[in-house]
Amino acid sequence: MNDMLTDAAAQTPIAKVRGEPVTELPHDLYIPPDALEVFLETFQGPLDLLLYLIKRENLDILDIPIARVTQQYIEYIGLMIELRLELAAEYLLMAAMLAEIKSRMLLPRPVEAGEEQDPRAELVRRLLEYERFKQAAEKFDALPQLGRDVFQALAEARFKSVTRPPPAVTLDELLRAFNDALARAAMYTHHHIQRDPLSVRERMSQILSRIRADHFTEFGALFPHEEGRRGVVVTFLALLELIKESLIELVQHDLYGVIHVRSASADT
Amino acid sequence: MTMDTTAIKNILEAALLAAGEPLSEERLSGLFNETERPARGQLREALQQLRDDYTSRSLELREVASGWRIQVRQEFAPWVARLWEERAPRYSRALLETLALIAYRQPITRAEIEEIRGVTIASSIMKTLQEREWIHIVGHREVPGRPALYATTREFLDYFNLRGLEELPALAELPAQDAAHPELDLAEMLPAQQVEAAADADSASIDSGNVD
Amino acid sequence: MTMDTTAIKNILEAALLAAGEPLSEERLSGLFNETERPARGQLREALQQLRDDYTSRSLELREVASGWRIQVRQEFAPWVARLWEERAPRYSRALLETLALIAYRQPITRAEIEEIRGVTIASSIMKTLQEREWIHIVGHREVPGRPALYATTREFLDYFNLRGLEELPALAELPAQDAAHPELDLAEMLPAQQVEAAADADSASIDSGNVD
Repeated sequence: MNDMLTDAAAQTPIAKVRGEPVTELPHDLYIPPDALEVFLETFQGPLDLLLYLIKRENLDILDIPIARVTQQYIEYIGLMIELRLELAAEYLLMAAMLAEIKSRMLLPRPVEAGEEQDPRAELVRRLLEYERFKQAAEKFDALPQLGRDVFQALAEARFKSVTRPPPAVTLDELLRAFNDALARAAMYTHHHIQRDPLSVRERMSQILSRIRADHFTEFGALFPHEEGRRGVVVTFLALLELIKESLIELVQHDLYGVIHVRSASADT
Repeated sequence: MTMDTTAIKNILEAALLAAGEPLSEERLSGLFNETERPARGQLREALQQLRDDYTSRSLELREVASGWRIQVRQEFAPWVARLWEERAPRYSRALLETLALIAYRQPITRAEIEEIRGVTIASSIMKTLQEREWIHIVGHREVPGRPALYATTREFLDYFNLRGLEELPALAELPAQDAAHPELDLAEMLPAQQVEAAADADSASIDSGNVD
Repeated sequence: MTMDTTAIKNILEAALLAAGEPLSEERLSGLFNETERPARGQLREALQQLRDDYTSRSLELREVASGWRIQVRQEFAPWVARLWEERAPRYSRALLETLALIAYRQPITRAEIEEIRGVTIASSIMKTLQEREWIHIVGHREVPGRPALYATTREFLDYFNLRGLEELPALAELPAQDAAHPELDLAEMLPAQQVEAAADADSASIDSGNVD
């Protein structure tokens, strides 16, 4: 993603004299239609954008020509605003900070008693600090990752003669696990999927276990008599859901004949 | 470019151990791209070599119904079994969540579970749950790849002392975490997350209304 | 009866492949009964032999944070990856930068991460990192609001193939800001260092155990 802007910048090299102010909009910036997303994905914030500007111009990070960098930074921000992109407040805050440093640079600084301080010092410190972690993140990505680059080896070890005590699980734990999974899923999805009553889901599983693809089950045989009206409704809903999900097929050979149910999959 | 049998053998071993489950010859063959794909005979030859390699080792290569599988030799059972004896192991959060999703949302495919959990599920988890006979495959969804549909078993109900799934507790019954386990270790519990999860319980209970 | 190193090696290989997760030397040692249990030196020698056995194979024996693990070598990833339809996830720069800050500066609060990155961190990033069990909360900073302190977990190290935090890629040196430009005030540098020192002190007192 980063390459997009960097490449665009590299294709149009502009000769610039160090320290000379830039008066025109940066014409080396390719702005795609989905500019905001690209912009926000490309730059991880104002520090990242500043680092990009400094690197692009081959500037000394320890001796930033603040007027020039400020100008360019504000041009980028101006472009984004012109494109009616809502920029995060951090970008605007940084613009204000740059302007302040610029104005402080113009003031004569007191030299006595070692109290002298470069107005850029704090900015430089932050840029250097951020750059270290930016690089560290790139190195992280290059580390061998389990499941992407290296894989845990696993061999089957099921010994008939050996009984191992399996871990115990309580119902409460199971409920909590379900709750956690749902709570997290809610973070990712903004829609709520309509869920069927649990008894219907269970009946769906039961029906699937019961029928076989190679063998037709009589439709009526799936309805348990002992469960009464409610059982019939649940079974019927389960069958409808299974048909909707293309998990079963209904077959009727003759008009008004017996309806048969079979699994839609070739094997179960 | 064709590959020599040793190179093929190494790839087959890598895949069989990474998969941790039997692989059919079709799947093994599918590991190679067209230019390097070995002929059926060469594939079998490489498998034979792998089998020979294992004669002096703890492993064996066996052909079972669903394909080829690398397994630990029976002679090693006394030592390997101590792995599971030494301490009552605990199931991982990932396993419990997978089981919970199968219980509450069955029949469900692995991809659907992964979609809800937001992460991929290790094959070992599905294997463990099937070995424990808590879940089984009840069919396949008729979409590309025909993924298996998982459901819980009668053994699952028996273990949890349930007569039916409708007896599974509903989300609303979740007691407050802090009150229930005041003594729990701070680092173990990821306190903030628990608090957040409890806070989210409200929003999650929107669909819990349909669940019970 | 004492066992020869080859016998020990075979048992270790069997257990490591059966477990499908890293095993500590303690657990490996626990596989043997008292009469046959190898000394620490012999155990390490057997592990070394196993590692040598694998040099011409697709496997490698690697020590990570939670112990020894047999894994498929990186060179075989192109073939092994074809086993699964979905590709391994790629993480965003924002997530990796956040993770890097937690790894190098732990324990650290979210506000401190935001301070260095210069942007706010999306809640989904912290969620993802916790859900992957790469980070956890190890305490709270005793400042107003008692913000959570995050640290990386053993699982994080295992995932990135590391034995400990000291194996993390070295953080670039800060250029000597004051030396090159004597006009810059040294005092300007101090706050960051103080924060770090304070963080280190916390780490020692709260929970240094789960970092190594």
